[in-house]
Amino acid sequence: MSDDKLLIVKDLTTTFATAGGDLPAVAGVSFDLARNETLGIVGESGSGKTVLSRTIMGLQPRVNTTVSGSSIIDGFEVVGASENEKRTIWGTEVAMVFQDPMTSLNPVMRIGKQIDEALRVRLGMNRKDAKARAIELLELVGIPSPVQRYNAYPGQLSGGMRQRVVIAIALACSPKLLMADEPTTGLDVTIQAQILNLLDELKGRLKMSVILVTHDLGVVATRTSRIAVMYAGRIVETGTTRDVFYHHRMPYTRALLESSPKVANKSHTRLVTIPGRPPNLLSLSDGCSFAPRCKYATDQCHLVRPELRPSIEPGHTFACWNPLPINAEATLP
Amino acid sequence: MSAIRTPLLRVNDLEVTFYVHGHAVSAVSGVSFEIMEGETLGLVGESGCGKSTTGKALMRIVEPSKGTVELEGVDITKESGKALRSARTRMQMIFQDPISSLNPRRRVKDIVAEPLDCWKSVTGVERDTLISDLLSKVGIDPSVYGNRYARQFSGGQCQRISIARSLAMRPKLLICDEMVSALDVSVQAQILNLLEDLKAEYGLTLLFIAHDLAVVKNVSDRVAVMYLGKICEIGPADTLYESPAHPYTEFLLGAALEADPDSPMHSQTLEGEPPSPMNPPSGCRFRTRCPNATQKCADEEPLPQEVAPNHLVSCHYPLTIHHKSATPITLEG
Amino acid sequence: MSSFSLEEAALMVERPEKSEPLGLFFWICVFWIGLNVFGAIFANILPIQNPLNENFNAINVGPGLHHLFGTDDLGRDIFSRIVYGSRVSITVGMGAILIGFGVGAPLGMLAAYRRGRFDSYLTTIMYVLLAFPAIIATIAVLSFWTPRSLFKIIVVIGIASIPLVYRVIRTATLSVATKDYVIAAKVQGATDRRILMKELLPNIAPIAVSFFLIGVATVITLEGALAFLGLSVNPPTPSWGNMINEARTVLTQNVWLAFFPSLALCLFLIALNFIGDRIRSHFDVTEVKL
Amino acid sequence: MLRYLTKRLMLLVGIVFVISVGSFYLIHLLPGNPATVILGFGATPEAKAILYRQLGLSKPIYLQYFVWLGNILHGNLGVSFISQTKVSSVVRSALPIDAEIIILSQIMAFAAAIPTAMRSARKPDGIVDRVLGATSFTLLSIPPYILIVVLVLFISIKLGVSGTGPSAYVSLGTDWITNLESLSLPAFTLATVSFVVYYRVLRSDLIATLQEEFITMARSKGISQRRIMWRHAFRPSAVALLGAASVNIGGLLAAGFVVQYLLQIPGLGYTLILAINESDFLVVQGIVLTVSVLVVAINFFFDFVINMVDPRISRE
Repeated sequence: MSDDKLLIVKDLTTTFATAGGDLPAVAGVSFDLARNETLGIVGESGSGKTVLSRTIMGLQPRVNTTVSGSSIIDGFEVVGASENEKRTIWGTEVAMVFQDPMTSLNPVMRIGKQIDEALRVRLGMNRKDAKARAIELLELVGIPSPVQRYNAYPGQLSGGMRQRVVIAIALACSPKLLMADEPTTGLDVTIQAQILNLLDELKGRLKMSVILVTHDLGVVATRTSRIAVMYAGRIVETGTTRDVFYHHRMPYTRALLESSPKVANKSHTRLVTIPGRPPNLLSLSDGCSFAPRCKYATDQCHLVRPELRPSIEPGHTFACWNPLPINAEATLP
Repeated sequence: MSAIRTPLLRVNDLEVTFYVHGHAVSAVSGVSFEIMEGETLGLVGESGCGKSTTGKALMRIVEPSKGTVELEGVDITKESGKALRSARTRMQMIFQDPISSLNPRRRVKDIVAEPLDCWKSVTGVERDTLISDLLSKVGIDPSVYGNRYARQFSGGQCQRISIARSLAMRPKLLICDEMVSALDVSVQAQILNLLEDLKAEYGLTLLFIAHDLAVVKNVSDRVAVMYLGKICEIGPADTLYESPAHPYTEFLLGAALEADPDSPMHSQTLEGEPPSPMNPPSGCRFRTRCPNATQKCADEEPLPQEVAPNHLVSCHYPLTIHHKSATPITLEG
Repeated sequence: MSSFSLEEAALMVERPEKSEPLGLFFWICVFWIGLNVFGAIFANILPIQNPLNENFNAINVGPGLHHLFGTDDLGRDIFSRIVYGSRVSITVGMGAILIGFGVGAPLGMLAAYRRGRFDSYLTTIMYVLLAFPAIIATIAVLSFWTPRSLFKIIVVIGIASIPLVYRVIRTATLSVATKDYVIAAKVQGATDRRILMKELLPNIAPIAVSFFLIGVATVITLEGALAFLGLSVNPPTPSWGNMINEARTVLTQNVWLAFFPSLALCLFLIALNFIGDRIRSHFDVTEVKL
Repeated sequence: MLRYLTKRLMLLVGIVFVISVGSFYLIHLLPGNPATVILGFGATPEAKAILYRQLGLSKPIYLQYFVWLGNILHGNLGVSFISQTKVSSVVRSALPIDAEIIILSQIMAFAAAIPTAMRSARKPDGIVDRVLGATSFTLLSIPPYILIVVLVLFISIKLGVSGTGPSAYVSLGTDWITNLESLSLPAFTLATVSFVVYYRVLRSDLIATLQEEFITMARSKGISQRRIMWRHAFRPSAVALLGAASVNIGGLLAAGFVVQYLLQIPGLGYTLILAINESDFLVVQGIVLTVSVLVVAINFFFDFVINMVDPRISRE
C-alpha cells in the first residue's frame, strides 16, 4: 500500500527562533503524494508554503530552526537526518526548482559547470561525460545552441532561460520528486506558459512526482491533480483539484477564489475582498487562524482550532467548524 | 460615464531613449494615446516593453527624447523649474514596490503631508484635518497609526498610505505603475476596490499600468497593449479582450492562466523571447515571433488602423473579428 | 495592529533580523570618548600638572599617588602629558575628517542624486585622486612643507580624505536615491534641496556617522605614524604618538613611559571603532562596505 | 572584458600622469628656490649652476616637466647632491626589501584570514566567531607602530631571540635564514594589520553570500559543505577580499615605512625618512614617484584579477 506513496509527510512542524519569539512557519502538516502525481500547494505570502516545501526535503535554514514530525521520501526519513545523510537523497531522489532564477544561479560560475557539478560529484561522471550530459540536459529544457550556452554566465541569459537552466540542474540526477517553488512568479505570462508546459512535459517523460508551490490559483488549476490550500502554516483544505475549485468547503478557499480578478470579468467588476490581513504568526490564537477574517466565524472558531476532516468526496478534507454547504454542481464562485 | 468626453491627457509620438555603454536603446519609440476625463486606460505588456517608462516619461521622471505630453492642453515637455513641479502635482504616481515608495525613516503623517509641506498651501490646522481625512479614506486610522514610521507597515498598508499621499493635492490624473503586482490576492482585491471608490469620489482619471491582464481588465475602460516600445493595439477593454485584432494580444490572452480547472488548455503558446530593444527588428516589431509574418512585415512598419469603433491595431494582417467562446462562469453573491 | 506583520515574518523566515541592540559596552565607549574630549578641551582648567614642567627630583618615577602614571626621563608628569597629548590626536582626527566631510559629503550626495555628466566627471576625478596613494602623498608634502604645524597636518590629511569620504557618501546615497520614495517626493513637487535634506540625509546619516567615527580613528592612527617618522608636531608639545616614540628608546629602563600613552591611544581607538561599527550594524546598513 | 580593460588602462595612464605632475610639482610647492631646496643653504654657485643646467630650471615650467619626464622614462631619477649617488640605484637596492616584507606579510595574512573567516561565517555569532570577532576588533585598534614596539620588547629583548631586533637586517643574498629572521617581526606586524581587514571583510561577505539562494540551490544538489564553501561561496566573496587587499596596499606600505624605520631596515621607508631628515629632495621625489606608480600598478593588477573572478563586473 505504502509502496505507491513516494512521499509521506506527517505532522511536520518548522519553527524559527526569532527576536520576537518562536515563529511557527509550518505547524503540523500531513499529506502524502503518490508516484507520478502532481500536487499543488497554494497559499499567500507568509502562509508557510515555501518553508514547507523546503522542510519536506530537509533544506530549511540550518540556524535557529527546529523541525519535528516526519517526512519520508521513498523510504528515507528526512526529519532528524544529518546534512551528510540528506545529501544522499538530494539531487537523486528529490530536487528543487527555485523561485527566482536571478538569485538561484551562482553568478560567477558558468552555467555548464553548475550542471556538471551534480553529475560529477553525485554520479561520479568524468569531465567529458558530464559535459556531454550537461549539453543534453540544456537541450532537453529547450535552450537554443546548448554547446555555446554551456560556457555562458547566468548574467548573460534572460530570466526565462535562467529558469530553464535551473530546471536542467534539478533534473541532472533524475530525481523522483521535483519540488517547484513558485517556478514562474518572476516571469512574464508568455514565458510562464512556456516554463509550465516544459515542466508538464518533462514530468511525463521522466516519470516524476511534482509538488508545485504557488500563490497563483491559475498556475495550479490545469496542471495539478490535487491541491493543498495553506493558511498560517497549516493545510486548511485539500482534495482533488476539481474538488477544491468546485466543491470547496473552507471559507478561506472560497475567499481566495473570489478575490482574484478574472479575465472574463466585465470591466469595473467589484471584487469580493477578505477583510483584515493575514495573522501574525508570533501571536496566534488557539482557535482557527482564519476566524478573525471569516464572516461565518462563531465563538467556537475563535476558541478551538478545527482539525482537517473529510468531506463527501474521497480524499477531500477541510478544517472548518462552519463549512460551506456541499455544492453538487461544478461551479466556481 | 458621461456622453461628452474631452481628453485630459494627450500623448503624441512619445520617445524615450536610454544610453547603455554609448548605445542608444529606445525604450519607448513613438507612443501616442489619449485619456479622456474620468476614464481609466489600462496599459499592459511584458517586462521590458516600455510601459513603466512611458508612465515615468509622462511625469518627466525620465526625460522624453521626443514627442509631447499635453495635460489639459498644456505641453508638459516644455515646462521647467517651478512650473514643472507644479504640473507634476496635477498628475500623481503610485509605484510597484509599496515598501520602497515610503521613506522608512519618516512618520506616516509626514509622508502624507509631504505634498502640502512642499507647497505650504494650507495652515497647520487644515493640514492636520486633511491628513486625518485622507488616512481615514484609505482605511488607516490616523489617531492610531499616524505617528508610526513607514517601516512598521505591511505592503498593503504601505500602498494605502501611498494612495493617501497621492491624493493630497487633489490631482486630475493618477498613474498606477504595477501598483498591485507585489500584493497577495486578498490584499490586491482590497486595494483595487479602494482605488475604484476613490476614483469616483475624487473624479480621477487613471492610467493603470500592469502586466496582469485580469487585473487590467477589471479596472479599465480602454486597454492599450505594448510590445517592444510600441503600442500594438488599443481599444475598449471588453471588445479588445473578446476579439483581439493583434496576434500578440491573442497570444498574451492565451497565456493568461484562468483559475479554473476546466479552462481550455491553450495548446499554442508564444515561442521564443522578445528581441533586445537595443536592436529591434525592422518593420513590425512582433514579426520575429509572429506565425503570420510575411516579407511585408519586415519591410513596412504597420500603422494603426481602426478595426472597430475606437479599436486601433498596428498590424498588416489583423485577426478577423470573431467571438471567442467565453468560459462559462457563474457569479454568486 | 501588531508592529510585526506577516510579510516581515515571511522575510524573517529567510533572513533573521539583524538589527542588534546598542548594548552596555556601546555606552561605555561613548562615555570614554566623552571623557577624553572633555579632558582635551578643559586640560588648562583641570587640576592637573603642567605637562612641560620638568622635575629633576622625580625622574622615571613609576605609577603612584603623586604622579598617577609616573614621570618621564625629564621628570614630567605622564598623566598630564597624556591629557594634553589627546588634544593633538583629537584635533587632528576631528579636524581632518571635518574637512573631508565638509567637501566630500555634499559632493558625494549631489553626485549620486544628480547622476549624469556631473556625477561621471566628478567620480572620475575622485577615482584618480583615490588611486593616488594618499598616505605617501601626505608624507611627501609634510616632509618638505616646513615648519610643521598642527594646522598644516590637518589640512593635508583633510584634503587626502576628501575622495574617500566622497566615495562612501556617494555609494550610500546611490543606494537610497534610486528608491521609489525619492521619485515619489519629486512627483509631489519637492525641490531638490528638500529631497536631499528630508529624504536622503536621514537615510544616509547612520552610514555617515559611522564612517566619520572610523575615519577619526584612522586619522589618529596616521597622526601617530607621522609622529614616529618625526613628521607631526614638534616636541616638547606632547602628542600620544611622539610620547610613544620618545619612550621606545628607553623601553628597557621604564616600560610605563610607553605603556600609558599606548594604552590611552588604543582605548580611544577601540571606543571609536566600536561605536562606528555598532551604529552601522544597528541600522543594518549592509549595502555599503566601509 | 577587453573594453573594460582598455578603459581601465586609460585611467591608469591618466593616474600615472597626475602622479608624475604631482611629484614633479612637489618642489615648486615648497617655499624658496628649487636649487636651494635641493642643494641646501650652503650650496656653492657652481653647484647651483650645474643643477640649473641638469634640471633645465631656467626654462618655462612645462618644458622643465618634459625634460624631467624624459629623464624619468630613461630610468634616470637624478643624482643625489647629498650622497652623490644615483637615485635610481638607491631605489633599486631598497625596493626588493619592501617587496619581500609585503609578500611575506600578505602570504601570512591570507593564510590566516581565509580559514578563520570561513569558520566564523559557518556559524555566525557562535563561540568561535565571537572570539575571533573580539580578537580582530582589538587588533584593529592597535596601530602597527605600537604592535612592533611590543613585539620587539617581548621577542627580541625579553625572550632574547637573536636577529629579530633593531639593526639586525641581513640581506637575502647573504643568508636567507637570517634574512627571514630579521624580517620576521616587520612581516608579522604587517600581516596582523592586513589579517584584521581581510578577516572582517571576508567574514561579512561570506555571511551575506551564504544566505543567497544559490547556496541553498547548491545544497539541494547534494554536494559537500566543503565544496559549497570553496566553489560557491568563496569565489563571489573573493571579490570583496581582493578589493580590500587592493585598497589596503597603500596603507600597508605606509605601515611598512614606520616599521622599517623603527628596526632600521634599509627599505624604501627607512631610506625615505633618512632622506627627509637630510633634506635630500631628489631621493624623496624618486621614492614617492616609485611607490605611487607601484601602488597604482598593483591596484590595476587587482582589478584585473577581480575581473577574472567575477564576470559581472566588466559587464556593468
